[in-house]
Amino acid sequence: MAKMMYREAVRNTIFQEMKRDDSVVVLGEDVVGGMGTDGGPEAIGGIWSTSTGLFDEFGADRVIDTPISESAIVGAAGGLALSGKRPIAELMFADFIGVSLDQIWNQIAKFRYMFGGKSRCPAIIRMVYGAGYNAAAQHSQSPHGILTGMPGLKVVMPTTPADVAGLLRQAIRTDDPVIFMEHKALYAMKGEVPDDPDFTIPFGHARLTRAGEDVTIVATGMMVGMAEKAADKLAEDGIGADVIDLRTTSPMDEEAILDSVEVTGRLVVVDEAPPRCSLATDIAALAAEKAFASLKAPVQMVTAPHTPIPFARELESAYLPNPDKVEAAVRKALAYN
Amino acid sequence: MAKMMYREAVRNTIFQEMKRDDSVVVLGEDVVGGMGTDGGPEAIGGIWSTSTGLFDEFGADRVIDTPISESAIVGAAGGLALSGKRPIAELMFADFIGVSLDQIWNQIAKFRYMFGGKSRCPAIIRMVYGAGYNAAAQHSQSPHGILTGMPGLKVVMPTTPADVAGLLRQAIRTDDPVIFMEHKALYAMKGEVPDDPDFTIPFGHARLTRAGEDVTIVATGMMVGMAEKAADKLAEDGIGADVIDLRTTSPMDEEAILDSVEVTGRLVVVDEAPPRCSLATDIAALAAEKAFASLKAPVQMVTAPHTPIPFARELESAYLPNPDKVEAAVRKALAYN
Amino acid sequence: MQLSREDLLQAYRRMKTIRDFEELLHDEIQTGEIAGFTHLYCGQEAVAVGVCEHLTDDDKIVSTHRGHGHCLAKGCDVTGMMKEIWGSREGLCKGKGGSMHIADTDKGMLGANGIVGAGAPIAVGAAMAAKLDGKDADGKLRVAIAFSGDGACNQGTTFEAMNMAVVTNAPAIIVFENNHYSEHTGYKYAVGTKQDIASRAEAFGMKVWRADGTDFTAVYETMREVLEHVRAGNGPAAVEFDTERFYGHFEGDPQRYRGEGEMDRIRAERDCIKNFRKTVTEAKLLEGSDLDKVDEEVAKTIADAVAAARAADRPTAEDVLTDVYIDY
Amino acid sequence: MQLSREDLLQAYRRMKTIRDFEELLHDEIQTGEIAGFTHLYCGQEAVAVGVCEHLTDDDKIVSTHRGHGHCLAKGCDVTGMMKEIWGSREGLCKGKGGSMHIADTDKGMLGANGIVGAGAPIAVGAAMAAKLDGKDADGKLRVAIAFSGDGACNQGTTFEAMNMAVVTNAPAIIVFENNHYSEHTGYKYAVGTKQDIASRAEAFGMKVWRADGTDFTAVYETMREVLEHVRAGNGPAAVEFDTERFYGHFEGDPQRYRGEGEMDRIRAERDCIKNFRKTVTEAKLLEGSDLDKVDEEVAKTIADAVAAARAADRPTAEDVLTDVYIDY
Ligand SMILES: Cc1ncc(C[n+]2csc(CCOP(=O)(O)OP(=O)(O)O)c2C)c(N)n1
Ligand SMILES: Cc1ncc(C[n+]2csc(CCOP(=O)(O)OP(=O)(O)O)c2C)c(N)n1
Ligand SMILES: [Mg+2]
Ligand SMILES: [Mg+2]
Repeated sequence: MAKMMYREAVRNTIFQEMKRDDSVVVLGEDVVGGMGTDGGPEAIGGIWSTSTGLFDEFGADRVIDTPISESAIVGAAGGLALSGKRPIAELMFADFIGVSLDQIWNQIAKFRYMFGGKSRCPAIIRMVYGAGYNAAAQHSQSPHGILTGMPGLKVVMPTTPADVAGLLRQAIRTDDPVIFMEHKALYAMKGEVPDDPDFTIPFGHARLTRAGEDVTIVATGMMVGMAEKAADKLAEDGIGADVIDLRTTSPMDEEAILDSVEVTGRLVVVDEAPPRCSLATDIAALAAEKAFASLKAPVQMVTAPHTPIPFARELESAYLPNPDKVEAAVRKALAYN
Repeated sequence: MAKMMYREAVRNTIFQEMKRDDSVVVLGEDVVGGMGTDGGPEAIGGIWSTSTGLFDEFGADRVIDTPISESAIVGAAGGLALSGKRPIAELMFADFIGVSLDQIWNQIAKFRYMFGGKSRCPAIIRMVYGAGYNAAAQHSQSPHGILTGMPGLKVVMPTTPADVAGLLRQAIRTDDPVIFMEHKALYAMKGEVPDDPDFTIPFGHARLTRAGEDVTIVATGMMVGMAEKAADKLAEDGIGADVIDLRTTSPMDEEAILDSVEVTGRLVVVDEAPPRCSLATDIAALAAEKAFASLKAPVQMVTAPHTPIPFARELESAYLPNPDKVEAAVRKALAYN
Repeated sequence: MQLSREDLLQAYRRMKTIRDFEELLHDEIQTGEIAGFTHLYCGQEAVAVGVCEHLTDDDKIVSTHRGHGHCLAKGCDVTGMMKEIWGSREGLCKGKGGSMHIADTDKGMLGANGIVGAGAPIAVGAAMAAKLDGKDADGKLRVAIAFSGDGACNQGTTFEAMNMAVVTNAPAIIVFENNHYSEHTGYKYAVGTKQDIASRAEAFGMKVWRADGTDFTAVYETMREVLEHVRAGNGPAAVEFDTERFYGHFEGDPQRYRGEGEMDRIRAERDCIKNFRKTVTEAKLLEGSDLDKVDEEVAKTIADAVAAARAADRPTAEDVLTDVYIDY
Repeated sequence: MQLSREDLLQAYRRMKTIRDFEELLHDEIQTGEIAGFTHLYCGQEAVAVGVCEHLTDDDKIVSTHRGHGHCLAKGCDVTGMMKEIWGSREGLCKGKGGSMHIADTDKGMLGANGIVGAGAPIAVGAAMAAKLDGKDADGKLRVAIAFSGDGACNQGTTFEAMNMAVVTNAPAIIVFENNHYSEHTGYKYAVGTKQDIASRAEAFGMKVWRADGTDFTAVYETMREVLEHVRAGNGPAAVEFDTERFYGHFEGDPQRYRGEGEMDRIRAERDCIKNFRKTVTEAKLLEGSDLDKVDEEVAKTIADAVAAARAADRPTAEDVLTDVYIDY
């Protein structure tokens, strides 16, 4: 075990996998930094420091610094993957799926199906998402719901450094296209990461981070921390909560949710995205369809409001779910008879 | 009242509103057709014949034929709208939100909020969606769920020629950005359209197309017909269904759904899109949250599977919801105790 | 012309196969037997064949919505394609893709594409892969080629791809097939530059060529130069071929955008297959009878393919659910 | 130089206001008082001011992530902007937008923009609107201008917009501010063309100009020509200004990409405000004391604005929910 930050787990896992497998290639804006400048390459190694030192080790053909052209970045990842490589493309902000969605949605997600199973597209699109930095409406979004809805993609949302390592390695070794979502507010989070160079976490297996029998709280990414804080608070009052960190939303561990709800009968979903047609509604609908007999109270959804993300500190924090809102939702679910 | 096709209702409403209001402008690929050819303008008037004759009447500054550049089309609509015009941009296929999503999602939807309420963006993005033509994975999609989830947009999905006229006129006279989704399989549908040149249908008011007390079926677009057929069949067995055509999904008429479920206690949602994080889950979640006390059975969702849209006739028809599947879902809901 | 008799026959066979394949579809579409959207390549055969005759399975191409010609030229199986267009589960894509999504990655054919302009970035990625794989024993790189129409060349993705190819010095080639129309719009309207499509590519830093796309020899010889340049590692290139689309954008297109007599003129003067026949027979490189023999063979191939497509297994509802993921 | 004394003082006041505004932010960002991402315009003032001095409120501009200079030059209220950056509900955008989304449509300022390259299509739309509105009594069109960086010029949207502007003959202008860097990457790497950014625009069919963006007079006079061309209805244009970014891409940027002595050199030789002072005083168009007086006024304006921003009302949780729609 080694202690490291979430962002270091990203960088180190990529580094190790690039060492292990020549076909792994990284591309994106400023993933090298300094290209075409007097200062020279490696000025930065990604503005999130998630590719530091890769260029020095692996060179320009495997660590490809690109112009600001997200469609071409994702498209190139598709072409690399169809040609036998394992590209890891970086979108500096998940909000930039706006300028590259076609290549994600209509191209890499669908190649295998459209081609009748005759192709392999092991492309990873890493993207940095989430609020918490007052980066406002175009640099703070959490579009995991949109991507989860797209057949052909796998969607991964690690919460801890260990999960970053295990899930990213799994993603790199997977033959299907993977959306790998890194929450910017978690980058500095520290945690133990297993040393095993083959440490992987299979997709579709949720992590139970708190156990209790009164209520089920389902969350991803930064919302897991909110849920845990609420659960800890509730525990002081003798209220027990299962907190389920989904880890991957496609495939999603339906069983973990349904099994827990069967015991608790009450479900609270926490989602950083706006409320409509979202992961929150997806999970609530799952319960309404498949856990109906167990449900003892209306499903509670704690989400962002149906608004863009505001800039000011007061506004952003009012916008986001937080432990108090989660706690209130749990209490509401428990109060129902 | 005049009898006309759904596509004619689109074209005629635009024509009338352009006559009435100089600020209404149309833009898109081949909306004129024949530009730069020996044959000359008006070779086609839109490949869906939804802009026939507009160029002859209103000229090149108001009927703007564009290159194949969807980002620039939607972006230009944004710029026109911020400058006091009422642009109606056409995406020939809704699938092309892939190449223009940023301008829809991060620009026109958010201007007013980001600018603190100081701007007006009355842009309409018309798009042709839906399956039924064996047009396969990239020309058949129904991305209404994705767009409904985006704060700042209003999303309209007319089902009949009359609704086209009333809702499109409402959209043109609305000061917010509107996504206007036209189902390609409905274009040839005929129906009566009111002659009133000010006929509008307010957003957020669903239409009850069948009434019954045993089950609530919610649908949009082409799915309304499927729901109606199923309802008619069920009626023969004495089973009464409310069929709710939502008309607009943002804003959505929650009351109509909740009031009906309060009576029926059983809900079936029919959605042409894949199942995850979709409009279907949105409505199911609404019921799980706000109609829990009335629900007597698990919510049933009849949707496309979590796959891209296949080409072959047999595959596409297996892919799509149909009256039989709706009927089976209703019977399943009724069988539950 | 440095082509051997064999090469010429092969080129002719490929062009004629495309022509007959498409003419057949043209007829069948009228009967309603074929589902979906089908865009015919007739008239442009010399481009696909003149380009792809230089390639091996290790070179990649990315095609367009008008992709049959590219697929056939790159070696996709005729019967497999016909079955695909018929929507059979024996089709090259199991009936899931159809006309606009035919692919065969084993042949280096990375897919037709229903999204105009989507191909160029994918080709640049494939070219990056080729660059990473390095040169072969002869000091040559594998290449990746994107076909693009005169309409697709206005899509932002195509521009981004050109710049990125130059920046990364990838062995990518964009082949612009200027058939003068994107759907119903003339390229003179939609391509705003005062010059031509190639000149825009040149401004991006690509080396460019231009040639008559209805003249097989011109296409073939131009591509020889283009490929020499790119395979040697000199970076990406673009080439613009002036060509003709013999049918409407889609079947049923009234083609009101055509000039008077245009169809007759292009059929008479700009038919790449007629022109090929004329050139090679006049130059006594091949006899008319050699070509007639190919015609017969091709006619049989196509007839057999259609018969096989008609008889082939239909897909079932269960087939909808497979091939979404490799690993579920 | 045909500018009156008044005009020169006005231009200097605007440039100096931007400079002081940004220097102040530079300091305040260190203290952590300002939330979010802030990109400083220092060094590029002559471009924003040299362009916008020609415009009225009926002309539109669309800006970038580095938008403060454009906003101030277009006449946005200094205090309103400061309050916005402070996240106050009295801010120009009620604290909802912040640095990257400042707008004031009444002033023809259609928004800073966090998405690199998003502005050009919006400007083309605004230019279409201007074309539709037609010429004024003097036979001039209103125009719409998109500012773009040397990085943003590689985004597909910018290319699409240029072509569309040419095709529709819209009175649109793209102002390329080449400050040599997109974040940490040199433009010589990311802009692949063998020539410059303007040459690419030219290939799209735009009329282009180039000038030194650190020389106010050069910017101003070039823009006079550009605008004469465009306002007369001759179609869109582009202009590339060579300029300098005095600070890092973001605050805290170690700027390891800079050459040795680069910062000192550009501060010494390429400071548009210093250069302006020197030119106008040497030419005896203004006295040093005139400019000193402006400096004082500006210092006070900025100090007052900050004080007002600090004292201004904070937004509340309810404010989150308003302004999503005009009509709910
Ligand atoms: C992104 C996108 N926009 C629009 C279309 C609709 N469309 C299909 S083909 C076509 C014209 C393409 O013209 P060109 O590139 O010249 O190719 P050609 O049809 O002449 O082979 C258009 C507009 C599409 N498929 N994808
Ligand atoms: C679509 C998109 N891609 C990437 C970014 C991240 N980003 C913000 S500014 C910037 C560099 C822009 O460079 P340039 O256009 O030269 O403007 P400058 O910063 O020099 O003013 C990048 C890559 C973004 N905001 N939007
Ligand atoms: Mg064409
Ligand atoms: Mg720059």
